[in-house]
Amino acid sequence: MSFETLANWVHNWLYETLHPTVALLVEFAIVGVLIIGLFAVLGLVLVMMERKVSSWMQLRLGPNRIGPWGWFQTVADTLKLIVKEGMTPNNVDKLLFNMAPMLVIVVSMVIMAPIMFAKGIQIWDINIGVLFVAAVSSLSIIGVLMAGWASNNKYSLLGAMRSGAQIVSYELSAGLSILVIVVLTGSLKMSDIVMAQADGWWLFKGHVPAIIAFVIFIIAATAETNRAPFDLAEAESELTAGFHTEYSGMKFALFFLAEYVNIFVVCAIGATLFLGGWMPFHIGNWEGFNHVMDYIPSSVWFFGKTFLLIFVIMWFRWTFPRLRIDQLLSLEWKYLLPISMFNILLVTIIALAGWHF
Amino acid sequence: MTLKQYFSNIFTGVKSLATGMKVTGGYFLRHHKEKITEQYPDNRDTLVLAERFRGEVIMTHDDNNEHACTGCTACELACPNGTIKIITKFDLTPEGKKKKALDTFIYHLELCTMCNLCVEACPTSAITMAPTFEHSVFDRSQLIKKLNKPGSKIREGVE
Amino acid sequence: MGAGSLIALAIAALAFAGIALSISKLVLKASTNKQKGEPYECGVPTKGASRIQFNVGYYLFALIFLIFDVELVFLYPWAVVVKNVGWVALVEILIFFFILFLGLLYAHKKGALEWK
Amino acid sequence: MYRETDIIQTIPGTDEMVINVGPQHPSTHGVLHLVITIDGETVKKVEPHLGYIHRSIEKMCESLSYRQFIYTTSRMDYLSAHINNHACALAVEQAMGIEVPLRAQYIRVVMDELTRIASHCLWWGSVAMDCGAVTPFFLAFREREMINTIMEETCGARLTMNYMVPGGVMFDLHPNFQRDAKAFLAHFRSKIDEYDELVTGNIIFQNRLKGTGFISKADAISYGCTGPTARGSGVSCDVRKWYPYEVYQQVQFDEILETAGDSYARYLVRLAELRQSMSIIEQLIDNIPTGDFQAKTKAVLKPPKGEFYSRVETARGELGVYIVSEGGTTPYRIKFRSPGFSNLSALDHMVRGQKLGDLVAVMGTLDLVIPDIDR
Amino acid sequence: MTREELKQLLTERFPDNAVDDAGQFLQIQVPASQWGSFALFLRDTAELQFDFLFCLTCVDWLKHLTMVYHLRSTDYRHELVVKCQLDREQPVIATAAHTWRTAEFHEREVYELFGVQFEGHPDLRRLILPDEWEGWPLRKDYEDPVNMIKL
Repeated sequence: MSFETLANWVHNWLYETLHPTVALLVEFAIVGVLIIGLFAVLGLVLVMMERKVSSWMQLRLGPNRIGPWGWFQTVADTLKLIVKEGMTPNNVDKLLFNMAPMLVIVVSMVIMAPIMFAKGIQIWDINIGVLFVAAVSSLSIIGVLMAGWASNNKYSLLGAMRSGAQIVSYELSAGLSILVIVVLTGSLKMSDIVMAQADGWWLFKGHVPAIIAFVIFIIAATAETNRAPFDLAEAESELTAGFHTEYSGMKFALFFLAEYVNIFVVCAIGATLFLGGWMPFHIGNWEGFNHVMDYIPSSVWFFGKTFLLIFVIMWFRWTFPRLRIDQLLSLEWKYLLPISMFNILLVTIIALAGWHF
Repeated sequence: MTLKQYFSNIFTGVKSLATGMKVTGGYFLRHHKEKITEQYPDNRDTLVLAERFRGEVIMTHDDNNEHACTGCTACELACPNGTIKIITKFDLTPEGKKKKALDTFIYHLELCTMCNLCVEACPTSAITMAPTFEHSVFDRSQLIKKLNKPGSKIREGVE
Repeated sequence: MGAGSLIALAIAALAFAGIALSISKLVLKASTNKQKGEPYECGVPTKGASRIQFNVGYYLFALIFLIFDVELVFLYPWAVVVKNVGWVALVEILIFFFILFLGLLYAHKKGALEWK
Repeated sequence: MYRETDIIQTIPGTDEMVINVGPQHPSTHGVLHLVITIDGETVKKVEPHLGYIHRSIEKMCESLSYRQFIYTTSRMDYLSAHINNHACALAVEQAMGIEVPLRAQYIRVVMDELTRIASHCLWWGSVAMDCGAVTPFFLAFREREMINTIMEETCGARLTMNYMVPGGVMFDLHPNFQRDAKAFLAHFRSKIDEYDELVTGNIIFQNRLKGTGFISKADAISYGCTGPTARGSGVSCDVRKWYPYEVYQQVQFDEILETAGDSYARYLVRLAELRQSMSIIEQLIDNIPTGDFQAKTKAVLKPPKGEFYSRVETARGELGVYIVSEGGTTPYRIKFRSPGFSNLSALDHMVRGQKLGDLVAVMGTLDLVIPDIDR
Repeated sequence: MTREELKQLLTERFPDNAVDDAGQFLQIQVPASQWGSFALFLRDTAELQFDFLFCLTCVDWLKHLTMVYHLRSTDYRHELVVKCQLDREQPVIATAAHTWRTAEFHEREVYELFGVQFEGHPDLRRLILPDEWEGWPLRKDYEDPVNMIKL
C-alpha cells in the first residue's frame, strides 16, 4: 500500500464521518503533527550526522557515550537546552529578540509545503512550487537581521549585516540555477519536475548546463544556509557566534534547528531538481537493474539523495577555510552570477533545439 | 583579467578545493583505522605511561617499611616553590648518640611543578617521581601529603 | 490541501516553538544578577553604543541585488514558456540579458562590486 | 617616524565602532585582549591590552637560584619550553664558563628541533582554524602528540619539561628515543605533503592570506620582529645561522627567507622550516656521540659579577636572556627578551585598513603565544 | 664593522662617554640627557646603522636606575649596548619609540614596572598592570603584599 492510497483513504474516511470543515481542520492537525515530528527527527538526525561526519574526517570517534555509538547524544543535548535558561540581556529589543527565532522556524517549516517527500506525499503541490521556495527561503534573512539588530551586541550586528549581504547575493545565482531546470521542464510545479525525470535525472540528461547549474546550486545553497565556508554570519573565530551570540537555551536551539532544517530543505530542492526527487535510478535498457531499483521505496530514494547532498555540504564545511566578506561577494558577483547568466542562455538553446535527452 | 585567466582561475580554484576534499574524504573513509583519540577513562587498564613521567613525588619504601631519607633538607632547598617541608627529629642511635632523622616529609602537591629538582638534589635517592596523574580531589587540603609512611624508619646503612 | 496548509504549517511551527519555549520556562529556575544581563563582548564592558550607523559597503550590494532580483522574478514566467514560444524566446532573453549584463559591467567598472 | 594619524580617537556619531576582541575570544589563542576600532568591516586601529596572564616571571627569578629559575621559563612560551630552558641554561653556562659535553649538545639541538616541529604543527593547525577550517587542527595534533610522547619518554613531561639544566641535560636519552624519533620523521614526511594539499594549495586559504598583514623589511626591523615573522619580510635573522650555539654550526640547513612580507609569506616560511627541522634532526639523530650527558657542576652555582646575554631561536623568533649577576646565588636581574612581545607590537601596523577577517588570519600567522608576551 | 673599529669610532666621537670593552658586548655609557640625539646618531650614521633594538630593559641599582639598550645592525651585524643612568626619584629619559618602533611597547613595559618616564612617548599608558596599581613591581624595594609561597 503506497502512501498515496493511505492518504486518500484517511481523507475519504474523514470526510465521510465528519463535517467537511472539521474534517479539514483535523487534516491540518494531522499534517501539523507529522511535520513537527519530521522537524524534530530531522534536527536530531542531522546534528548527529554532522557530528559523526566531522569527527570521522578529523580522525575522532565523535559522541559515543549515550546510547549505542552515541546515537542519543543529540537527545541529551536537546534536554540540556530545554533545561537551560533562555537569557534576555539588558537593553535588547524584546519583541524582535523573541520574534527572530520564531520567524526563522516558521520560514523553515512553511518552506516544506511543496517538497515531495515520496511518491504522492506532498503537503501542497503548489503550481509555482519552485518560485514559492525561492521566495520564502529569502525570508529567513529577516529573522537573522532581526536577531542581530535586537541583540544590542556588536558581534551580532556585524554578523547580521554580513549575513544580509551574503544571502541576498547568493539568492541570485541560486534562482538562476533553478531556472535552468524550469526551462528544461517548462513547469514550476514540483510534481511536474519530478515526473519529467522519469526517464533520467536532469543532471544526466540536461547536458553541460545542468551540471554547471548543479554545481552553482550547491555552492549557493551552502551560502544561503550560512554554512562554512560561507559561515560569515557566525564566523566563530572572528565574531564568536555572530548573530546568535546573545541567544541561549531554547531560543538558541530554535536557531540551531532552523539552520539544520534549512540545510535539509535546500538539499531536498536540489535533489528534486537535479537528481530526480523520488525517482529511482535507472540505466537505459537494463531492464533487470531498473526493476530492482523500482523495488526500493520512493521515500528511500528521496531521502537518500537528499542526505547525499547534505553530506557533500558537510564535507565542504569540514574541509574548507572561511572566505572573507569581500571575497565572498566577488565570488558571487564576478564568477557565479555571470556564469549562471550564460548558463541560462546555453540551456535555452539546448532546450529549444531539443538536444537534451 | 583576460577571459583565459578568468577560466584558468576557476579551474585551478576548483582543482585545489577538490584536492582538499580528497584528503578529508579519504580520512572519512579510513577513520576507523587512523583514529587518534584515546578513550581515556575506559582505557585505564591499557594506558601505558612513560616510566620517567613525572606525576608526583613519592618516597620509596621497601618491604620492611624502610626509606632512605636522612632528613638532610637538600630537596627542600632545591625546590623553587616551597613544595617540600621536612620536619626532623632526633633519634637515639644504639651507641646512645643523638642523630638527626626524618620525622615528617610534607609534600604540597598543589604547589608542585614537577620540575624534578628535588629528586636530582637528593643525595640518597630517597624520593622519586611516580607516573601517576589522577590527582583531582574535592578539597585542596587533601593535596598536602605526608610522604613517609607511618612507622617507617630509615634504612640501615644510609648516611 | 491548498493554501490553507501554509497556515497550518505556520501554526504548527509557532506551536512547536511555543511549546518548546514554555517547557523550558517551566522547567528552569532563573536567577538574575547585574552582570548576567551584560552583552557579551569577550568579558569586557562594552564601549559605546552597539546599534550605530553602519558602513555603506553593505548597502550597495543590497541595492544591486534588488535590481537583479526583480529581473529574476521576470525570468520565471519566461522560463516556463520557453519551449512553447520557440526561438523568439531566445532572442528576447538575449536582449534582456544584454541589458542586464551591461548593468553588471557598469557596476563593476564603477567599482560597486569592490568591497570598500 | 611617528605619524600624527597613528593615534585615532573614536569620534561618537560616526560609523566607527570599538570592539573588544578577547580576553575570552576563540581566536586570540589565550587571554590576549585587543581593543579594535572598526569602520564597517575595516580595521582602523588595534590596541593590545596585556597582562591577563602576567606572572612577573622576571621578578620571581630574582629570588630563585640559577638552577631553579630555569623551570619558570617553560611557562613562558609553553610551546617551545625546551628552547626557552635552553636559552637560560646557555646564559648560566656562559656566566659560569661551563663546558657542555658534546653528547648533551647534540641532545639539546635534537630536542630543540623536535620542539620547533611540535610548535609549528600546532601553529599550522591554529592558523587554519583561524581561517575557519577545523580539520587541520586535529591533523596537526596527531603529529604533535607523537612528539609529545617521544618527549615524555625521555624528559618525563609532555609540555613543561625542564629538561635542560646548566651543564647539559637532566637525563640521558631514553633507549627508544632514536627509534621513535626516526619513526616520527618517517611518518611526518608522508604527512607534510598532506598539509600542502589540504591547506597551502587551497585557493580560499591563499586568497585569505595573500596580500594581507603586509609588513615591509624596514618596518619589520624597526618593530623588532624576529623569527618567521621577520623572515617572511626578507630579514635574515636566524640566530641559529648568525650566532650559532651548540652544534648548529655543524649541521646543514637553510635559513628560509620570503620577501613578500604578507601573511602567506610568513606561512610559507614556517612550513618550510618544518622541513628544515626535519633535515636537522635527520643529520644528528644517528650521530649522537657517546659520553656524558651532563657536565660536572657545583651544587650551588655562583656566577661572577657581570652581565650575560644569551640568545636562541625559538619557534617564534629570537629569545634573549639577559642576566645581571652580582656574584650571588640568585640573579640580580633577569630580562627575557621574548619574541612574541615585539611581534605583537607590529600587529597594529599590519592590519590597519584591512578587513576584520584579516585581523584574525594575521594574528594566526604571527603565531602569538600569550604567556610568552606577558611573561 | 669590527668591534675594535666600533670602539675606536665611538671613543673618537664621544670622548666623554665611557666605552667598556670587557663584557660580551661593547658598552657605552651615555648621559640620559644625550640619549635622544645619540639614538638617532646610532641609527642614521651610514657606517653604524644600528637599526635593530633587540632588547630594552632597566635595572634597579637601588641608588639609581640604569636603562640598557641592546642594539644591532642587521646589515653589518655589529652590536652595542648603551646604558643610561637615571635618577631613581625622578627617572626621566627621552623615548626611543620614534627611532625604533619596537621601543614603544618595551618602554611602556619599563614605565609600569620601573616607573621610568619616557619623554615624547606617543602613548605612555600602562600595558600590563591594572590602572589602579600602585608601586613599580620590578624595583628592588617593591614588596608584594600577596606572596603565594609564603601563604
